[in-house]
Amino acid sequence: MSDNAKTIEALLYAEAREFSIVELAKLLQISKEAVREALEELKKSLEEHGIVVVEQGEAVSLGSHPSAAKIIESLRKEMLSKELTKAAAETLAVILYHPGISKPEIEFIRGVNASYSIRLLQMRGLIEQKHKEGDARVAVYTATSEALQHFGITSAAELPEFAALSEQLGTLLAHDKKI
Amino acid sequence: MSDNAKTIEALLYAEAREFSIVELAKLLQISKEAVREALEELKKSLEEHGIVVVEQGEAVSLGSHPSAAKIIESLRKEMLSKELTKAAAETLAVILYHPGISKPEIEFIRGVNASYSIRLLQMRGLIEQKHKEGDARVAVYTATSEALQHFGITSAAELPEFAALSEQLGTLLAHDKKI
Amino acid sequence: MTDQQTAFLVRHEKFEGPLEVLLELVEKRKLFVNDISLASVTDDYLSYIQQKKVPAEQVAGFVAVAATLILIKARSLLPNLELSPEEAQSIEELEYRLKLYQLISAVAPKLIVLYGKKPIYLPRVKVEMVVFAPDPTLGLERLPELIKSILGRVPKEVVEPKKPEAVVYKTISISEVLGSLTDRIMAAAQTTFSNIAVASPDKDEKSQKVYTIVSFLGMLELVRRGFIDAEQPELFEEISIQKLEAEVVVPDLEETHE
Repeated sequence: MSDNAKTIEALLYAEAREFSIVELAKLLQISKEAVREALEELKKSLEEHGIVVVEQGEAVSLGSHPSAAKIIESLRKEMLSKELTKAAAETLAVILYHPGISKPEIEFIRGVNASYSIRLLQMRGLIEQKHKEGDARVAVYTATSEALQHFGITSAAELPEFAALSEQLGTLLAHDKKI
Repeated sequence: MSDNAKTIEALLYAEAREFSIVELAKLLQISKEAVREALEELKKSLEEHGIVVVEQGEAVSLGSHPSAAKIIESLRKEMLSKELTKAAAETLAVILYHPGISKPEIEFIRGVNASYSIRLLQMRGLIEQKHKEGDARVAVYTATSEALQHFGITSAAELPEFAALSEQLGTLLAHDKKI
Repeated sequence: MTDQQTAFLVRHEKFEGPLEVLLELVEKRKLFVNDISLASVTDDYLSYIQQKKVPAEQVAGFVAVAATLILIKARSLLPNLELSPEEAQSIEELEYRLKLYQLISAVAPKLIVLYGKKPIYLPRVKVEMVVFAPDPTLGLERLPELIKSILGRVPKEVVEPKKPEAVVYKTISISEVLGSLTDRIMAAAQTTFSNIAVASPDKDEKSQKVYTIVSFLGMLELVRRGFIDAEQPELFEEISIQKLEAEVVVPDLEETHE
């Protein structure tokens, strides 16, 4: 493994939190491109391991392999919440399959006020609010790495029917803007 | 990597503590001999990595590779010297105005996950974790006496507008419990 | 988060939303989402609104969807009905909103099943080596502002929940509108549409639009049942209405599909 990949792995392990690509680039004094390359290398070399690289948007973290979930759960007193209501699941789905969506857009799709679902998902650490690129006044939502972890996946692309569904959502929402 | 080695790696990673060979054997329901074999395998496959297997007598844990020690140390120093993020400052304020508050309560009030802020404030010695009176399983947080001293006060009651603001926070939480 | 907190937040969303109800009606009939299927479930939808008490905060959403459905139904009853660009747009919009919602509501159950089954665990939080390191820029005087900004962000409903018994339910009574429409037709053997269209009790333009559309649908329903004859000499001109029979039965939407 390259020194960069090794250092990133050690850093992610020791700090036990997620890092952004930009943060890693600054710390290692390398380009973002070099960070991405190192991450690809790390992912490959961890393929057969009990540790996985979780990538969500620009955030990277390490987690335990889903196959060990049962045995880890047996040791933890603090249980992960295992229930998603229909309303929460639908709101989370919209945000997972169309990252960077705003509250009015979520409400447009679901036809109901989304304040409560959004707050609930935020409190559970499953989504976070960000400023829209190009227009900081608009709040938009993206899913967190924690959300992916709950589903036992290492990137959004592993969600059910991700490619087809995110494309369909994108097309239909773009249509909305034309009107 | 074998399933046993994978599970042990995941377990050591997620729990972030030492395990004895006996404990691992019990958890995986395999012989001590099989645990030792799996550990040898794990060590080998981590040879080129940023994470290492640390063995002390009968105790095993994971650690970060010494080559990354410098960057981790500088990161921690920087973390300690930087201004608090808005999230961390708000979390500290909530704990100051409502001593003995739990993590879910902080998350309910702020509407976002508080894990990272709490950890940061703990590492900076501004808050400490205690057990809730009457229910030792619940972890609650209070500001440290050093933090109060830093603000030039001897008790939370001396905080500006303490009575009014702590009452408003209390109402918010009490209302939550009524439902 | 405690169970109570979750329960509280979720309770507000328990009531089915307007699109949810509409999609259920379309899917119950195993139809694709298009204007034909929407026209065919219009009566069911209106009847749903009549039977279920729609929470006050959702009335606007249900009325907007109902108004569009009525428009779709009216167009299907009167093929040469000219729609304004806004009306055509609202029909198109409802169709693709429903298609969007259909995609999401199909994937959501899969996420519910996947959630928490085999999670990836983050390592336990380690708090090793505590070093006292306050933030010199965070002074005592800033603390009240921080608390106030947090309190200001809490959604109002979370601070002042409506007690269940105090919730004011407002229902849109389509049959009331139709009943009043029929009464007026009875009173004037010959009249015009603008004379009989029911005035909205709320004086705003939006709600009057809904009432006019509902009145119009009611009139179409009466034409379809052979109680009246309507005539519009030119596009956008006044529609004249002629009573055909002495007895007019108030059309009851609930009756038409049950």
